[in-house]
Amino acid sequence: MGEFFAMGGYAFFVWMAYGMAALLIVLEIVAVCAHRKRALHLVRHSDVHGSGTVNAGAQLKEAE
Amino acid sequence: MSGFKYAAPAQFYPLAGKMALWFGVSAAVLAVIGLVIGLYIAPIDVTQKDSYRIIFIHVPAAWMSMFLYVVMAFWGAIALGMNTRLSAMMAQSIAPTGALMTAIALWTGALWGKPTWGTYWAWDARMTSELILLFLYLGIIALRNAIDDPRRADKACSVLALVGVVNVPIIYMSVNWWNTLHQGATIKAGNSSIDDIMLAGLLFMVFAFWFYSVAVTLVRLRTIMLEREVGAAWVARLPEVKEER
Amino acid sequence: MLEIQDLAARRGYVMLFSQVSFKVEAGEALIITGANGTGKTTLLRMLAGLSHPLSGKILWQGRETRAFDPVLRNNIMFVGHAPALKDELTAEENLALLVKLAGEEVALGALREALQEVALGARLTVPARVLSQGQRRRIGLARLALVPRPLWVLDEPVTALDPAGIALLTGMMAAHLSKGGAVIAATHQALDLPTGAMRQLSFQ
Amino acid sequence: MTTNSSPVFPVRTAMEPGDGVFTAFFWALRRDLRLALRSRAELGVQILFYIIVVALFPLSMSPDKELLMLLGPGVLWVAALLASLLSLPRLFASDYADGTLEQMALSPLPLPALILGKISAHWLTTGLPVVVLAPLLSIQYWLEPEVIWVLMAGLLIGTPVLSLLGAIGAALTLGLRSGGGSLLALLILPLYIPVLIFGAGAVEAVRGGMGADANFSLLAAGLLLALAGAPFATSAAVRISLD
Repeated sequence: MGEFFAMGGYAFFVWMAYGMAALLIVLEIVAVCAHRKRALHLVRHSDVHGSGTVNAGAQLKEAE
Repeated sequence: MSGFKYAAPAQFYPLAGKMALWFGVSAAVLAVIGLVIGLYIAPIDVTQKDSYRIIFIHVPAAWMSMFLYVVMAFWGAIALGMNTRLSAMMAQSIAPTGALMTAIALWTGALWGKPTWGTYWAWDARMTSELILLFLYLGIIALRNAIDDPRRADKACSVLALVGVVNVPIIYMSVNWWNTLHQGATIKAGNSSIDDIMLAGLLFMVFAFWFYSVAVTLVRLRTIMLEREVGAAWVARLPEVKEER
Repeated sequence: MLEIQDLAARRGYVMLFSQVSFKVEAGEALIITGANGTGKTTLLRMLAGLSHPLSGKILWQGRETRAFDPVLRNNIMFVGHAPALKDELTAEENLALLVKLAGEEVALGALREALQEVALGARLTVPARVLSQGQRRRIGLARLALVPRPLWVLDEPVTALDPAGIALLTGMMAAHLSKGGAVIAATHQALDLPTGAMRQLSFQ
Repeated sequence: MTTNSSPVFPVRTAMEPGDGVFTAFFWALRRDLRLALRSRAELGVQILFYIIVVALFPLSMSPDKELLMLLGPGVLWVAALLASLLSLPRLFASDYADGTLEQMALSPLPLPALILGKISAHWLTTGLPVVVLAPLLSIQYWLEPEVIWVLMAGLLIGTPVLSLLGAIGAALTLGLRSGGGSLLALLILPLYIPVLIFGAGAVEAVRGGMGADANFSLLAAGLLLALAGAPFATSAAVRISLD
């Protein structure tokens, strides 16, 4: 197994490349999950909670 | 809501969840196969010995970085043309993954360059263009963060992506011109004849990266939908929102 | 002349207004009131074609229009909060530019006359920078007089106008209505227009 | 419907796309030039900036003839890029603030033509001075006479492209509070790179005996592409910013 990791003497370059790529991908996955958790938290606790309909905002009424 | 049935975020949200799962799992499987081939089975390259194995990460990442930019510009164009919110959100969720792929391509390219050309940064035409592509991605992400109103941010980023996608080939061509003018044609890095095993490894890795990008983009898309439709009724009815974790 | 069907608007994540529908015909003035921040300005900017509504339709003579639709740009005069003047230029130069921008050809004499009417006669050659807010609004009034457009969309037109200015504005509006034009204005000031022609809508 | 559109108001049929282009272009060009001349001090500052940046490089390196001859074209081009970049916010900012941009967007005259007029005025007040000053500043860099002409020609074709592309960025970043110019620089500098490569490369090509016609034709092609596309992209961006 040893010589597999040695990569013919280029271990540093090969594993630094693969290692950083793996690290960046893992970081992105972690970031996306954290983002999702924040969003869910926002939705659950926001006061704009959908009471059946999107809060309608102001209406324009005819006033004399 | 104009557009086809799935244009409405409410219907697309659950579908995107399933697709993300499928693409994620298949990406993992493809990556494992690709890595086994690339790192273990593929023979040593006659000139570069083992350092060439970095291409199994570098090439897919480089292709994805360009492909994702074009896809982002495509969804941006649809968002501008048909004024549909979903395609704008799709364009927004692609940008970070595209930037990540560019960063991976640059990092692995530098580590591949050191044993091959003796230096991490040799102003190689492709690498320089990749660096400029990273600036384009970061520009779009910076513009996105600078604008508070989501709808204006969507449209502005779509316009910038379209202007960018027109310029990407021009930049690549001009950097190539500049590179050959100064260094002459650099030795074609990488072996000339790619035999079948290497090609297989490469293809597996390309699909792995592609499916990974789709999965991550869809997950980020669902999150953006939640943020954008905070008050919407369909959000309130979602299972993950209801149960109080 | 202009018909609004079920208009809705959102700013960021907050819903400003929804289900807004009304119609404006020739000879009618529609006064829109409501607290600050209820979306009056947003509504007027949508009518003028400056911004896209979240949903709903805006019809000109029965034909649906999009934002920046040429039909709206040719038939509506929009006066926003800012009086659209360049500080470095004089009242006369500013007015000439604005009138030409609206696609109208007006001789210098007529320009000066219009400025006389809004009591800016003496201020022709002085940079707009030194004019007071009220005087700058009066240049806007002169523009209203010189550019014939069927529909006026005015956002808080009375701000910074002194009583004489307000009288001038209401006089011009009355004349405009009698000529078969229409006005949509957002204002809190009671305007004494011929009651028959005036309707009021307010945001609640 | 009682009176359709009343007789008193001339029925303005919506203009066909073609007409009004020249009136719009010259309206904006004359107006912006008059505004620029009214605030001459500001113009002076732009040009001084270009001169100062060009003078910095010899100070940061050495007055050695060979070195400066080699670097000269590149320095002059980068300085031209920065000068164009710094003057871009001025293109729309004041009109956006005082409401004139709103009236331009609402005018029956075509917005892209109005914007092209503004961009041309911007080029005349920032791009052209750079071209005119190039020979004067080339002396600081010992540039040989025949190369100065190539540099000026490159700048003459290239600087309008900088204004055209820059206008898109200026319109996109209208009214944004974030670091003013830095966001604009991040958005636009990558797009400037081809112009920089072919412009500065023209001098290299001439020095290498290859002649610069290829560079000039590519720069001219870039100019045509920018002329065809940038006004429309900019007016879309302006409309988005006004929304």
